[in-house]
Amino acid sequence: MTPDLIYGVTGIAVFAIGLVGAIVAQNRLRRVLALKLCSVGAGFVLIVAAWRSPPDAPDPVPHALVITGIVVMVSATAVALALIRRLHSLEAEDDA
Amino acid sequence: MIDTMVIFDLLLAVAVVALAVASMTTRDMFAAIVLFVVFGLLSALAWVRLSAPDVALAEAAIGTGVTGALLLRTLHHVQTVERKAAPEPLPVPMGVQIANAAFCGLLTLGLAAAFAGAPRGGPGFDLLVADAMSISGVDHPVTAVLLNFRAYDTLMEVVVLLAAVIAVWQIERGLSDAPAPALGEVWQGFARLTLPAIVVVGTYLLWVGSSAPGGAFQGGAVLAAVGLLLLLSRLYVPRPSHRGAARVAFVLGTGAFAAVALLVTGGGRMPFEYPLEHAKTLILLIEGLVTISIAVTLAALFHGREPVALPERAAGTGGRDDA
Amino acid sequence: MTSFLGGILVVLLASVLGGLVRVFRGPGAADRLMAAQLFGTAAVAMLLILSQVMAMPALLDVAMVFALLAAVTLVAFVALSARGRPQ
Amino acid sequence: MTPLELIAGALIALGAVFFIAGTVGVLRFPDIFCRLHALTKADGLGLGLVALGVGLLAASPGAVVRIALVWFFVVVASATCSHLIARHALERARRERS
Repeated sequence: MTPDLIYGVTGIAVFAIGLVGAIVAQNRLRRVLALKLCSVGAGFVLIVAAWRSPPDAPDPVPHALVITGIVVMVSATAVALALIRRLHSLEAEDDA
Repeated sequence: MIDTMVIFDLLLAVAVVALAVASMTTRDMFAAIVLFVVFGLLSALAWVRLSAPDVALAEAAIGTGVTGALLLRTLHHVQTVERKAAPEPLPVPMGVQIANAAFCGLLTLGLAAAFAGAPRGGPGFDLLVADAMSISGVDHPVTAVLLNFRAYDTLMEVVVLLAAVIAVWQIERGLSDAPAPALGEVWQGFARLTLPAIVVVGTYLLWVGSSAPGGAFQGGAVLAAVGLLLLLSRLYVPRPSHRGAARVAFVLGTGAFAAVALLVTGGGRMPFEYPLEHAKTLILLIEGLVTISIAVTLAALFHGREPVALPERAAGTGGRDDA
Repeated sequence: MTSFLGGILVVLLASVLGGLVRVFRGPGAADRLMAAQLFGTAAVAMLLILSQVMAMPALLDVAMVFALLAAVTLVAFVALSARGRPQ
Repeated sequence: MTPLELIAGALIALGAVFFIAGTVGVLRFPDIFCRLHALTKADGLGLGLVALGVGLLAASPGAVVRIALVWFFVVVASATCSHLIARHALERARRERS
């Protein structure tokens, strides 16, 4: 039982949960949350790929990729959330 | 004797999965966001266990801190702007449900098969990076990859942030008309003490990035946290006249990065091929400016709307009344 | 020593995970927040111990950021839910 | 195991005990203000003891300084955050009563 196996399985599970959530959820906010879970799951798998058995010298390239992914994800999340807020305001105006 | 660290890893893994499930299934959206923040902290801990402290820093600061604040702000907006008749969710046909389940199952199985089939712990890029470290200009491999070996990726990443803030400014326009939250005197003392301290920590992370985990993104996110606190407590209120400075700050990082990348081609080099004797200076210059851009951009993404004085709303912007 | 500290880590993690039951049960937003705060502090403690177990002093910086971010998110939670629901 | 390690281990274990006590308090105490009381004990004392223990084991003076800074910040922040949470709960309770 090495950390890479444990967390690799974790990553795949988190990705699957996020995927199901993104499809099943009716609430828009929860859908964004689900996509974020997917990205964390993918991050787990990439970081596991970078893990080396004496754990002091991991592969830095996947680490850099995941950092890039995190920043891209926060940009996408911000745009999605702005759309949600705008859509909600427009719907509220339509109701009135 | 069983290694206690293996037990810790297993418990952490189970907790991460359980929290992911919980944040998807909890009815209360506020609880779901709290659970998501805890989930983010736990994943960062797991990434620390996989000896990826840089990624743990980025996930804790950007993926959890800033994202959590963004989600909360949206939840707050959705809850305060009330709709008269919330539409009933449409029932999903059985066929669609089965198709969805099959799609999710197949995709997950594919990922699992790829994971099981891929060689783990094998040599990747680590040997190449270790060989090239001496010409990178910095001592920390992840920073070397981000700012030198794969600098074009990082440039595109900064461009994505820029695109996001442009989009968000277009989607929402107008001044914030929410009143300042009453946080009390204790909070004000705390803000006076900690806001400068957080600035110091952010700058430290940027500076330490050349030799240890840290760097532009982590430092920028910590500085953005200062912006978030200022915006939340209305100690700073964006005005239409501040837009010029904000735009300069948004573009600063991308512009400097691209300019350096192109200007080094002067001596017959490729773009992004920094001259060895100036590599560290150039990387620190880029990182410093990119940090400013990231901090301002993330704070602007949180604020969400371009501060334009809309005629019908311009009157109701009394903000600074908690000072 | 590593094995002992590992045991402490397991105990700490198990304990705060138990505390998370408060997030589900609520009843108010304040109760949920409190569990999250306990969790943030415990995560800082776990990082401090991990920095010793894994011999990575850089984890102290991670602990610092955790501490800062836990405080910032908490203030955001309070500020955004304080004036949240109209009466 | 050196005597120093023994002392550090004991301190860390004691810190963990305070965290357990804090969790039990957060779960079992009847209302929010009692729970906050339990929480702050875990925050201040638990983390303080763990930080002291890890500080004894730390190799470099720089690490000790950073551990002290982390602890100091958490104490200040958790006090403020607890105050904010209590304030929030009190306002909510008042609003509901009126």
